[in-house]
Amino acid sequence: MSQSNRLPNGGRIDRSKVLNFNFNGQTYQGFEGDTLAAALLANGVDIIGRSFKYSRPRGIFAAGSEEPNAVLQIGATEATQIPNVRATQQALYSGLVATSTNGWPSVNTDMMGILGKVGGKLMPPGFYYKTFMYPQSFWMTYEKYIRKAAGLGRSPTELDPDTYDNMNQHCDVLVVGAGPAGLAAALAAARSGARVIVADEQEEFGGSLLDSRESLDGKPAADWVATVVGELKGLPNVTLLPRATVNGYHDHNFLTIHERLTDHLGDRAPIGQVRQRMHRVRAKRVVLASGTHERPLVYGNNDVPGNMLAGAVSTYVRRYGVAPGKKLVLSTNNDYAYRVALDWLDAGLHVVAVADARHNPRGALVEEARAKGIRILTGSAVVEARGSKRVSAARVAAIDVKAHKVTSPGEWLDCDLVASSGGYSPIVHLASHLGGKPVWREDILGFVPGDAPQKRVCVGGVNGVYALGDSLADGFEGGVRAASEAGFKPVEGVLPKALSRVEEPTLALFQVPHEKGTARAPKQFVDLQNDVTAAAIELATREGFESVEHVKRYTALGFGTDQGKLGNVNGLAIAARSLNVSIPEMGTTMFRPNYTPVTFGAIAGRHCGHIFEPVRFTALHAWHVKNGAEFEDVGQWKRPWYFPKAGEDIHTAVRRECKAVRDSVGLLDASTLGKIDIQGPDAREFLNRIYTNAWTKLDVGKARYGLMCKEDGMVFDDGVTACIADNHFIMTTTTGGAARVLQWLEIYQQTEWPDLQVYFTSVTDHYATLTLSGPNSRKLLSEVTDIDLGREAFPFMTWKEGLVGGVPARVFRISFTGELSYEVNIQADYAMGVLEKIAEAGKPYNLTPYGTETMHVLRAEKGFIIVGQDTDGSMTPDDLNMGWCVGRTKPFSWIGQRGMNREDCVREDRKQLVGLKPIDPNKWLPEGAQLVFDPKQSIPMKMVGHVTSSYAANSLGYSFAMGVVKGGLKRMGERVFAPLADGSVIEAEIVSSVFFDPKGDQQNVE
Amino acid sequence: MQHYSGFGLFKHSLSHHENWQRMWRTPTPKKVYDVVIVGGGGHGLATAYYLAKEHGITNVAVVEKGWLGGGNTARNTTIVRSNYLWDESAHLYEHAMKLWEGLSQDINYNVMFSQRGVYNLCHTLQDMRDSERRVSANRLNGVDGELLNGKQVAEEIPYLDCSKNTRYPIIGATVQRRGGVARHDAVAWGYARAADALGVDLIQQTEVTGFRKENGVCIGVETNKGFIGAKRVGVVTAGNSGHMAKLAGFRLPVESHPLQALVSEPIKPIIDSVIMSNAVHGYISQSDKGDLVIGAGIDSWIGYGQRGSYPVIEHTIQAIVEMFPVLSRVRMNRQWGGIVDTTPDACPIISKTPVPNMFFNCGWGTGGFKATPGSGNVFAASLAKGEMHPLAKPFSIDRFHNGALIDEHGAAAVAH
Amino acid sequence: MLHIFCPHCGELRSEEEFHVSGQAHIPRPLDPAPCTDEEWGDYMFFRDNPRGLHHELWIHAAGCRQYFNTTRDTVTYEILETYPIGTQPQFVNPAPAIRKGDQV
Amino acid sequence: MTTANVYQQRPATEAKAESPLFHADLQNLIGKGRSNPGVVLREKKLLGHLTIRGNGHDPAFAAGVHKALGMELPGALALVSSGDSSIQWLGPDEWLLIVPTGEEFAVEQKLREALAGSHIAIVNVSGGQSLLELTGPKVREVLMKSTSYDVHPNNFPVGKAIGTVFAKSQLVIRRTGEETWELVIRRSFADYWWLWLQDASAEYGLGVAA
Repeated sequence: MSQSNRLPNGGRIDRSKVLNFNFNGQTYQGFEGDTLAAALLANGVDIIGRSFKYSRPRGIFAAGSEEPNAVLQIGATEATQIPNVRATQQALYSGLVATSTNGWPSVNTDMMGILGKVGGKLMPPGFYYKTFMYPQSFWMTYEKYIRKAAGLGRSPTELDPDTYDNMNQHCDVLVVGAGPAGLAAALAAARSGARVIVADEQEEFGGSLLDSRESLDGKPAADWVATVVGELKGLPNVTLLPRATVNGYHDHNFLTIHERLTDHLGDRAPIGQVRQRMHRVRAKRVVLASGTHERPLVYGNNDVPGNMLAGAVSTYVRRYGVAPGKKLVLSTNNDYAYRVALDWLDAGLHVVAVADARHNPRGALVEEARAKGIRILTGSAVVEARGSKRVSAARVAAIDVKAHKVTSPGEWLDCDLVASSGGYSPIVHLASHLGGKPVWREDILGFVPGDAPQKRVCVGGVNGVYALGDSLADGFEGGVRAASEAGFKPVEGVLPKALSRVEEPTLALFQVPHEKGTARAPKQFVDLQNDVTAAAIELATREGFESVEHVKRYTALGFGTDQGKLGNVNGLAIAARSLNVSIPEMGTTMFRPNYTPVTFGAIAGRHCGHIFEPVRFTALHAWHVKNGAEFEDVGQWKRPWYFPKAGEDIHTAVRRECKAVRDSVGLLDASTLGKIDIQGPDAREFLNRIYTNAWTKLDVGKARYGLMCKEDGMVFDDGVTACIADNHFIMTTTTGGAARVLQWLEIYQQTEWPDLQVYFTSVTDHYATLTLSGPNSRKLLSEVTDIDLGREAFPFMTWKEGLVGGVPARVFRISFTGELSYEVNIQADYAMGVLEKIAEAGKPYNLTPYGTETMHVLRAEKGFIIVGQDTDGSMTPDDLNMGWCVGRTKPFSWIGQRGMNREDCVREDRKQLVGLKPIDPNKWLPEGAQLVFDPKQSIPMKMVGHVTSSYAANSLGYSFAMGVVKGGLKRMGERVFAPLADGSVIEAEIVSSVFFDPKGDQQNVE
Repeated sequence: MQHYSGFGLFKHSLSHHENWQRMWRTPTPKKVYDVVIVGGGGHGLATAYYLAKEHGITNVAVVEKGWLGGGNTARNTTIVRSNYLWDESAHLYEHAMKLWEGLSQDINYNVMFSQRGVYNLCHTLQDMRDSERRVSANRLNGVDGELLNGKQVAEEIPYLDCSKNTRYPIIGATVQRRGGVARHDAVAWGYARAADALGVDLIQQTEVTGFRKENGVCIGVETNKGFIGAKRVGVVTAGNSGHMAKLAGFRLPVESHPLQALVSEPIKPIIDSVIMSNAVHGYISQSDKGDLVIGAGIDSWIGYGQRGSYPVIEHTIQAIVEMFPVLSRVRMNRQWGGIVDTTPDACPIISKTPVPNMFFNCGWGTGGFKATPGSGNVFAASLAKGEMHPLAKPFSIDRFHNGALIDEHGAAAVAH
Repeated sequence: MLHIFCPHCGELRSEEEFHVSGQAHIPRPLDPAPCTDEEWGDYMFFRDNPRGLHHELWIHAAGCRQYFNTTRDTVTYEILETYPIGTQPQFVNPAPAIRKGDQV
Repeated sequence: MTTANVYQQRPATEAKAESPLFHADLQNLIGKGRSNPGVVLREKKLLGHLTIRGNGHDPAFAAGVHKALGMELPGALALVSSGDSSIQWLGPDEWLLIVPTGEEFAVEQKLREALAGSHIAIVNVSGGQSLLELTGPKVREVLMKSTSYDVHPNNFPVGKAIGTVFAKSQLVIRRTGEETWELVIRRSFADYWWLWLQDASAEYGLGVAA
């Protein structure tokens, strides 16, 4: 059976291009220009899936983004699976593979459906809140089964082969929607010379005009679309984005557009092409021409396949040449829906009847239908449909809308298609993303956008302007207004003439009454995707859920992937009636992005994989790689962690590196340390205020260690700062703190002390820093430098300028290892050459490159802290036993001084940094292990501190650690215990944190 | 109170569910209450419930400007855990955890507390140190916790990219297996129903516009619907606490920021637990309905608009795709924002205030939902006795003056 | 995403280029030493946190690296003005943050 | 009293020099890849980069700079060139001067002499920065993928220079010709930019020039 529902002619499809596709394992054919939904309907596929809660069979219900049922799994391979694709928005391509997301063993004979029939009664809204509670321990078991029913489609389990990106756009006018109003607006704005972007979610521009019976200037409406698109395409200031949904309207006129570049070509993008793109748009003005969504009527069994939204029927007939049935019953409360009956008739199909809830409709379209002999049952509506897998009949009965009663038994009409129209809802989503509350308009029975701070104009359907001629005019005027508000001269334009006709008002009917009352009537679905019925909404209100948000949350109304496009207003109306309040009193729920779902990949753009975030390298990175370094992530930097030789693990490598430094000389790349150039007459005063210690007396040529605190007195960075000239200093910071410290200096200079004359400039990247450390460092360095390295000529904590390896350098004699050390700073461009020369000269000295791990061990042996490892934002300098670094008598109250003198910060039993020496020298205290005084106490234990740094037995011959202990500085020699996860306890002695060379003799080596 | 059970459900199905009782009344406010609680979110409702249940104080009103559970209770990502670092926090959150574990039965409302396990990923050596420190502290405080290595993480969390070629390779994780998620709305509704059954008046759509004081002592609340007297007032208004404090005439060390979250479309189960990463900045779980529930970051500026900036969403999605590359083709359905009240030390304020008889419970930052039962429980005890519950004492406002902060994020703020 | 006018660059720029540093116009006490713990705590931690107009300190971090102030509505997020450090805002909340009589 | 320490930082001899993109081996990529690439990249390497700080509102400062450089001190977001040198506004008290390789030491001395007595700072940042020149019909698209700044010619004429966010870091964008743009990048981020630009240009084709 091939395309049994395809009409012999008509539609915007290319019948010469036949496309094969596969649905639920069966191959079908469609044409280029079809959506997947159109092609399925053409092939007479009724059941597209099973419903979420009750497993009822469902068919295609709509033709656009409001589709609740036809949510399919797409993808021919595992890696290209796409869950939850609306068949109504998916262009057909050759080889498309689609499957239903629920239903076992198949959607046609579904076992869960039986359960749904029986169990459905036991699943009112909130049933899970009321049960599965006993016994307490069973919830996880119940939940296992509940989760099995979760979800619609599935995620791929293999890596995505496609790429996505982001594009930043700026425009004067963004037009959202390329229907009649949007195109007219675009034309007006574009002709004024403004930069214009037009975006529309559909495959082609035109919106409702693509399936309209209307003519413009006597020609088919689609001709006008082609003319306008042609003109817009020719303008350099216009960007046209079809297949692009404006999904979010964010603050300050920032909007996101999700463009699907290749989804119409296949389930993966052609090689070299981007699958989807997010446009991040900043628009001076936005014209919202998002149109309307038709509302269905709510009646019994309105979910059985063969029930459709009225307008969708016209779309399938006129745009795709597909008849989704043979015998149509139309149920309506408005004039416009009559076009559906006329389209159906034009296609040579049978209109069984039109049920119009109004008593005496006399609008132009109604009269046209009447004139063509269509049977019109007034004051009536479809009360219920019949059929299990496809509609077989519909009962039309007279109703009293006000009393919400059925007033006649009605008549069962044989049909296979029930189309319903309950009026039109302006698509206010985008207009409401920033919290603007939609306003109810009784004259059109719909919410229109309310006031909002964003700079936008609403035109056409979303503005409550429905007639084609009015909509074009409204659009054009909106376009003119937007452009002129954006600073462009307004233009005049001649719009095509549309036929104007008498149209009568829509009747306020949402839920069709049923004799049995809502609770007992056949299920009347409001939200098809979430199986929310009118009865469920009434029950929610009965149980006390009176706010619209409560009703939504309790029933799951509007929680689906369609976010209630179809059902929300009906749901509101039902809740309002049930609570005896008006629809505006009930109000709407919050509208939030996205308008339609957006692929994660498209949001992430190119910021994934190897360019997820920047990786920073030093100028010497290639050398480290060549020398076999393993790297550690420190902030964004890759730093050499250790340099294993063949067969070495981290422990043996680090032991070797440590020994080399202590015995001879090692080499460390210290380029990642933050370096800030400070110049100005008040530089010294500034340092006095920002550091805890005093800087007034630091002579040119000397360097000093300093601690920085926040106003609360807690240490947040440290480093050495050198006096380069009287008004000139070079500050070093921790690697991770570089940017933070520079901003810290700037904020105080710019906002607190603008009178201090001082400038800060980062030179972190400018200088590469090579550290030579070890007793032989002087000997080695002297072979490659002209600087006098003699003990007197170049003492500890000073710096010199000279050539190193033939390159001008500043050499600082400072030490983080306790050994004689030199830090050589060179313009980074020349660092590699210098390194190679040093490495060559270092061979006789067994010059050993070392990484952060060895650096950590060596500094810990000396008791030097690492901010961020041995501190945590709650440690004062005194807590660190670094009171020596606090200038308590400095005249200016430097940052941190007042904070560290608060009541709680001067307690004697604060946690203080001490050395820890395990009693068993071979035991290693895990870094982070908590410490107690009494290991035998019961849980919860009284913890007194924790281990911050810990190293296995090394050059010291025993393992050792640093840690914080309550009142630790007065507990030297006492014991602490670390109870570990495996039940063992490590006992340690509290000792000084300086384990190696406490007198600093190593600085005095020859 | 009508008892909920599977059998009850069946019975009601026979009458087409036409006879379910209201979950709570819509009472007219009395002139004066023993306790007025301002704020009908999870914490306020829990406070009311425990006041009535554990302290016999039933002459209680909860005054809510909107709808019950409509603030952060309705907007959070529902994660429950108690593995906090510092003793004070751990004890408070563990108190909450124990209450979570029997909550559905206690209030006869299934809050769907699902102990699926909460993982915190480690990407750097410092992450590992911090995790060891926290897990070790948890263990000695009686809170469950394990530290896993990279290999164990890869085995326990399918589809997580544990390879070495990610930007920040995963080298370990902590897991609290008793942690998990709960159904956020149900928590508010369950507490509301249970409190109402004990006589508490839940007064919705009523906005507090001021506090009436006599000789400097709080004697009730002014509302847009009139004055309601109170012997004690407990303010539990999360993001709006700063505003309430202003009405009461003092300031708080609190700032209110947008905190965003998002969900994917519902998909078949693929994420079985809660996975969080501070380094790549994202966290994810999957609801029973199939939505991936993803927490995004806090905007750094103050905002009461219940929405934040788009780049926060982008960074979060990037992090999720970095962690779980297979999710790249899954689609984001909806995003939203709440207002989180943050304090300088990332710990709550449960405290007396400069106004006698007025108590504040706020500043929960991102920790509010998980603390709901514990917060309500200790706040109820404090309101009942007029003295702070021992677990609440360390969370006094005074700490911002004397310096005794409990620095939960200080502990994680790493220089290096 | 906010769009912020940098008074130094003279242009509107995307929020991504900026960092915010909280409430503006909180001068560091000129003489911290005699401050009580309470006064020092107030300076460090206690903020207006208003619903409505808020003066806040921003830096154009990716641009000119200059700090400046904004007046922004914390409910609508509308920015009413940006102005250099050391100058006063044109737009202020109609009522003072704390009425004197209410001070406790 | 010396206010600042200034020294010749470049070696006099032919020492080995590696620019920030040295590791990318651009030399070997010249002329490879797609013909007629949409984007052509060139590293203008090892130039002298000086940051100049001073009071832009002080006429003496502007005059001093002009005297030393022969270029007007540019105002906000402007870039001024003269021969192979250029000076660009970075902030109200900060400018970036780029001079041919090796001239930075002499220029700094000249500037200091001309500005003696003013509160200024001049910092040699040559080793920490590089210039990437992008030319071609698709450069604008690549920039649009990378920055939220509006690079449309209406907003970004030739001679404009701005600091902004680019991908996930920051840099300076300068427009020096109709289809020619320059990025001022930091050394440690050079590899990230290189990877980013290759990726962003992939669909248009990326060429490398000497």
